[in-house]
Amino acid sequence: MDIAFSKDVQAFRQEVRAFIRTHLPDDIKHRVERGEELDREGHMGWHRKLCQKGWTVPNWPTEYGGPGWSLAQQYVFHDELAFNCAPRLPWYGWDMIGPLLIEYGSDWQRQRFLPPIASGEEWWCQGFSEPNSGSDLASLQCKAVLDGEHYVVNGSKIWITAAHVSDWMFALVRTDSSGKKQQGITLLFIDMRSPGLSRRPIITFDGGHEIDQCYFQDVRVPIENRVGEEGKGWSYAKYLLSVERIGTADVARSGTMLRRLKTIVASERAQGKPLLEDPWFADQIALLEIELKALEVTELRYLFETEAGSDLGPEASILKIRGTEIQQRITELIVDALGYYACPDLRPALWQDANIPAVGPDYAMLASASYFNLRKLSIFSGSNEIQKNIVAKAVLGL
Amino acid sequence: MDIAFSKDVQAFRQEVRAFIRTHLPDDIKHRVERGEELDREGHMGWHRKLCQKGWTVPNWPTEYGGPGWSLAQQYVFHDELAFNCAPRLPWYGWDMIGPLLIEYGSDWQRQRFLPPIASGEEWWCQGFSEPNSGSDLASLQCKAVLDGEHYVVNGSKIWITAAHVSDWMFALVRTDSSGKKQQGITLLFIDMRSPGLSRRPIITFDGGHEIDQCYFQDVRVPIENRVGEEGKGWSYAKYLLSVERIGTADVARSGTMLRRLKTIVASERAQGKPLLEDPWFADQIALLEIELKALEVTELRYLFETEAGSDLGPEASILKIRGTEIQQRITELIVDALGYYACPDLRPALWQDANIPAVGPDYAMLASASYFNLRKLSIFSGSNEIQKNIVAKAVLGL
Amino acid sequence: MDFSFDEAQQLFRDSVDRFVAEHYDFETRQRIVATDDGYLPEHWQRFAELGWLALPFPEGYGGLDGTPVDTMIIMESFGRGLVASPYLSSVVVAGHILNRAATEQQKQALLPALSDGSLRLTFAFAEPTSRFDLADVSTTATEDGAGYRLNGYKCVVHYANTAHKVLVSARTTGNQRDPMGVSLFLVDMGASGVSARHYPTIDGQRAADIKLDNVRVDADDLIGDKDHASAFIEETCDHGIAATCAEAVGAMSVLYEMTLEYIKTREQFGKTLGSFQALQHRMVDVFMACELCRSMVYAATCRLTESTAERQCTASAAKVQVGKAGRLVGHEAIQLHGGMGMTDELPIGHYLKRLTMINTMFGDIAYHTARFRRTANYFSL
Amino acid sequence: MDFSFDEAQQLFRDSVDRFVAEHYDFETRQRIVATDDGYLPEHWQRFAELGWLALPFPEGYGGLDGTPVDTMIIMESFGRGLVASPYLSSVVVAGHILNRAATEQQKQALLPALSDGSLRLTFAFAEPTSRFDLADVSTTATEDGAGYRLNGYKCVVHYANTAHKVLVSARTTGNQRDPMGVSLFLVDMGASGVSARHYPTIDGQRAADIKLDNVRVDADDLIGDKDHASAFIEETCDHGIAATCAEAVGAMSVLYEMTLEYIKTREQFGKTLGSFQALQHRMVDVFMACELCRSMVYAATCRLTESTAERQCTASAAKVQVGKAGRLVGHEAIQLHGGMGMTDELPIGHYLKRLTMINTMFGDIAYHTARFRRTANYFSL
Repeated sequence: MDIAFSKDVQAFRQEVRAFIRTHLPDDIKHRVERGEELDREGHMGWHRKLCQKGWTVPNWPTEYGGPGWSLAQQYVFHDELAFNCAPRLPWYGWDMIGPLLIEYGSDWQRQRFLPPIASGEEWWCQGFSEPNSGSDLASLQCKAVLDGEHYVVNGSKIWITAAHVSDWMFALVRTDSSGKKQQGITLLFIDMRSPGLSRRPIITFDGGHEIDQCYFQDVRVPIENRVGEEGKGWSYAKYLLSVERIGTADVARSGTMLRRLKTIVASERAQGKPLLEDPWFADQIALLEIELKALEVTELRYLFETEAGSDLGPEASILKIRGTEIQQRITELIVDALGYYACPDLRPALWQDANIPAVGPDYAMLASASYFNLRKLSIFSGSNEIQKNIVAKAVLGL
Repeated sequence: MDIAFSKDVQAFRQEVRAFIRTHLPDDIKHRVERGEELDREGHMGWHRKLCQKGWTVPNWPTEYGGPGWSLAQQYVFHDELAFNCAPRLPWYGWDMIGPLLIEYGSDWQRQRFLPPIASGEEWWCQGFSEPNSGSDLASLQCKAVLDGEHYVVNGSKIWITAAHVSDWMFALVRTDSSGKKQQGITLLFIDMRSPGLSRRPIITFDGGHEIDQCYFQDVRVPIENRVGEEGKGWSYAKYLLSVERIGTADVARSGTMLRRLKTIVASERAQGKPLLEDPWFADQIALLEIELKALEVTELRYLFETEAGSDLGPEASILKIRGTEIQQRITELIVDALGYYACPDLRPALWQDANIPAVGPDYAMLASASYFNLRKLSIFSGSNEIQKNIVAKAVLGL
Repeated sequence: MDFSFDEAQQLFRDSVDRFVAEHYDFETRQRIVATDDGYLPEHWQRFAELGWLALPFPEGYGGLDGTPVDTMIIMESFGRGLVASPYLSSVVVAGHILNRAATEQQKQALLPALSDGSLRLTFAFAEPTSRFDLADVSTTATEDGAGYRLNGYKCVVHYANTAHKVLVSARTTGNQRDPMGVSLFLVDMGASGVSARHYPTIDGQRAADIKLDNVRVDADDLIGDKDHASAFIEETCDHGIAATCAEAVGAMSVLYEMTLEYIKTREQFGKTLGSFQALQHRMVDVFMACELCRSMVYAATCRLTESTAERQCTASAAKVQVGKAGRLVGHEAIQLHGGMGMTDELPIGHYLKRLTMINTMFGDIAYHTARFRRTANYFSL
Repeated sequence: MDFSFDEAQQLFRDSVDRFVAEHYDFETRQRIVATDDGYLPEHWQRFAELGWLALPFPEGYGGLDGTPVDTMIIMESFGRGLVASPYLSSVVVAGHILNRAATEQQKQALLPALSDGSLRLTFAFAEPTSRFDLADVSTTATEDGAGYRLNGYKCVVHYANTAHKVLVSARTTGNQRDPMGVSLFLVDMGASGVSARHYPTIDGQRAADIKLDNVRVDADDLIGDKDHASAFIEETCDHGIAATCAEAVGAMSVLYEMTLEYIKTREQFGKTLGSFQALQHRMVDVFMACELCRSMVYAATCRLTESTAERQCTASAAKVQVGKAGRLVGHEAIQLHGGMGMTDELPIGHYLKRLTMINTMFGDIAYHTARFRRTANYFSL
């Protein structure tokens, strides 16, 4: 037993850190740090640099353009992205579509879809949830009927993160309603520019636009965009959920948020002294940091317990539950630490062409908005209640 | 709206307080204060004084020997008993058997059973739970078959508080198994000295003996000891649970425990200063005290919201849940406050003929034992889970 | 011991509830907070007609001689409707200062105008480094002939955009955090040297940071005794606490009701959400939190007129209880609504926003836990 | 990054588990803790034969050169079996001091005897007014010729009843809470002036309060450098923390398993308890708490041999995590067992007792939260 990364991995960490610090633009770093959403173009400036280095698909084998990293290297890479306030890699492409196509895709699909993910030219979104299927994913109703060489899709998908900046959607659709609800589901890749596909932005109550609802009216999807077999979509979906996902617990991002919280309490004052000397805040932060440390070791334990790196099964649910609880709690404490300056709504001052001066410290700008926004964490990607059901069944046998 | 007791009630409070302070023996007060169990004789010395004053059955009408107090007077009376570390009135007699017989009893039963409750000559215990009926009370199996002028009882009752010091048990027994489980239940008064009734002490893990299991082997119960009609026992049980019970939340006893906690943290030292100056303890105590205050006002609100004093329905469940949570939390904080002196097990030093010197401060004597013992509060009298089910159904309509 | 409302109070509650039901549905509310002012001037006029603006003031000054219980009633209904208006800042807070501390002449000049709606005030007490300590005042007032010159910076002053005048706490003697040496001045928002940066707050209401650059006020603009304002300010903010806690109880009640309704009807896995026991128990926790808050708000309201220690201790206890419950109830309401709870179009998130704002106003959980500690022995019934 | 146990460690774990399974069922355990000694001398002899007593010591002194991971393994198994013995106080704690601080000569004299079971020690560090501050030492050692005279009072010294000698922290210079000026002395339990009041502890183990009344010790009985013992004491207690936290993980695992088994089989309302979703979710919380503690115990154990700050920060984090989880898991185990969980005849409550004791030992949640705070930046992987 040795709870430390090897010298090689630590050297690799330094290499990644040096690269990020040299190449990550200051304004991107600053915007990530304070929790601002990046637009796609802002994202791509940085992504192209990572891509030149060959680091945009850290988990892919070299034959598909990956860097061929060990699990430990992958872990450290994401850790350093978070630690240095670099943006996350674009959702769903590297982490889901890559492994999915490498496992189940056709040669044509791999050649067509993998390179633009690595280069960042094509972004992906996930079409799973529907207005009436919520936590009961398998009850989905969006229908696809085969018509010659195309599936014709009708229905709606909701809670789609980043649909408005995506090129492709991987969607679960119903091709057969006769059997059990888990049967008759098929996985399709849908071009977001398809005729008949329309979009409605969903504004969340923090004021942000991250998610959309999509409507499909006779949207034609070529049969070659079907992944694997018709009717087997549910098993591919389960595979996607089980793919070893480094960073489920989001420990490093939480660590960066916690560092920010500590900066804030060092700067804010109460009774003429820095707020960090207030025992209440000091204890709350320490207790939370301890929870975070315990989660960090637990994530590493689950990832590295067996030599080859074990697949995260239902353990991933534990990481998700505790990780999201911690992130939410950090945003609460940041709001608490700011006192009255958590109250101004300064989002208008962030608009690019706005010429409105901010009030209060810069770190207060989006604090309340982040607190509100991150309430989503315990709801999306399988609510924490669903995760507990999974653990109760799969681990506890209840 | 006026959240204060009237001048009359406040004067009454002073009268009660003066009486207790004059007549409550110091050793009884001390033993109650540190959470020691009193034996029946210890109890009776005080009870006889209360009885002379006519104060042992505060909720009974004058015609049955009660003092004819208003609800507010009753509340204040119990409040003062707790505040001054006087023992509770003996369980079940004044608060349950009295109201039950006054509502449903026969004249003979009232004459036979009420006076010895008031005088303290007869103590009562409750035979509801059974080994296999736990939270599902109505599934009880203890059987009574009518044989001439007697019911013949066979079966077992468990978790019976104070059976070993009681003269009578009021027991729910099954007289008919043919219908729904709530039907065919009958309420009997059983003489604890009946032939065929045997008892097994149940020692709780804190080392105390408060509860027993009783076994009935052809125990003969005269038919005149049946309350109300045969087969209607479930409705009498529900009546007993709904009887307006002042002090469900046990706010005053908690207040006394909290006062004790404050005394302890004023006396214990950390870093050379009184522990009460430690912000951690100070905050924990303050947060708990606020919870207690909120519960106190809530209990008063429920009791006095309507002019006549409303019956506590499912609201009693809320008082029970929060009240027990608070009591348990106080005992935890007392254990925490004591540091290493929470560790010695000093119960042997309490035995009457023991000549063992104690170690550590006197207030530490039973602190851990009380903490362990009071875990029962969230289990007995309807577990807090059952209480939440009741509220969910009766108040929330779920 | 009486927890009931008298007939006048019940009529009054009905009238506020009716206003909210008829004129303040959620969509209308969202349109109102998107206007420049962040409230609707015609509603203000309506409040005046209904007598709500005159409520806490003595009859002699055009008031209705209302009690804190009356204010509690209106604030709870406002909380249910998520009503955005300068009522709290102008009538409850600033109005209380004038009523308690102003001279006869000042009252005659100001209270009738407050009561008829022609005058709106606000109170600037917070500063960037003061956090919640009301005596931590860096803004200075130096004597200048018969008047004073004010210099300093006040932050997050509620509805300063609609206020004609602002009450400002300023230091006339002593050091930055001395309770002694704080005075109150009434400053015209249009006075030379007053500059305000107005902004919306996270709950859709309005506030401003106000810079005072050598602002001249007259001796007449001093409210209360020079150097001795701290006690009035503490008392005023306790009235603010009782009022905002009542508002929070209204808001939490609605969240509870909406969520209960949602889980009773929304189906998942072929059953209503409300049939899942884990969610049932959590809804019971939500209900209990609401109940305990309601009780504490009654207590805090009734204790406003008792001794300082009783008032402070009960107000702090209520503020802590409401702060904790507000988060619990708000979070659970969103969580149990699932994705829908996150949307801007449903009211759920907006109630959490208001509860978040209320948690901060007049001191947060940590601040009031500490204040409670210092006065806990004075809680009595 | 390696979370696995090597073959020797697995064999070792198997041997401890086997001992517990064969010789330490719950009824036997209850009989053992009811004996006068509070442990079984023949078990101690068996520990010696199995090499467990020699585990942490260097080969040169009859030891087995074990690592903290080995100690973790034995303590977790002991925790599962609720094993009562002086192992922690004598081998892990007192043994560590000797191993780190004693002279070559002292080690030669003491470690082989510790290893073969013929010598038992304990460490007296706590005092009635010290709470958890290890440098808060009022007991004095004053020079007396070539030796010292000890005066003072030590409380809750574990298994002093079975110890031949006791390590005592005493002040040789400085003021009551100065880290500098604390020294360690080895005192014979039978020495003149040593009086002990022995008692059982709440978990069925044994401890004593020890009064030192002008007790004479030789210069040879000084362990480590005079005045400089505080660092060793801190380090020693961190080893004690890692060991007790491992024990707690064992205890919590059993509570989790027993409770899970119980709710899978116990029926109420015609269904197993485990089919009630509210209870399922709470069992998941219990499971998560156990998992997080296990991780922290691994980390704390591996960090024992790193820098002081890393060691302290990780030990404190583990102690806090275990303290919180111990209560949660213990309370839930009792609650979900219902009335049965309250009985003395079931092991459930006895595990909570041990977890309660562990929470206090070497500093509680509040103490270690504060210590963590001072060193948090040194947590690294």
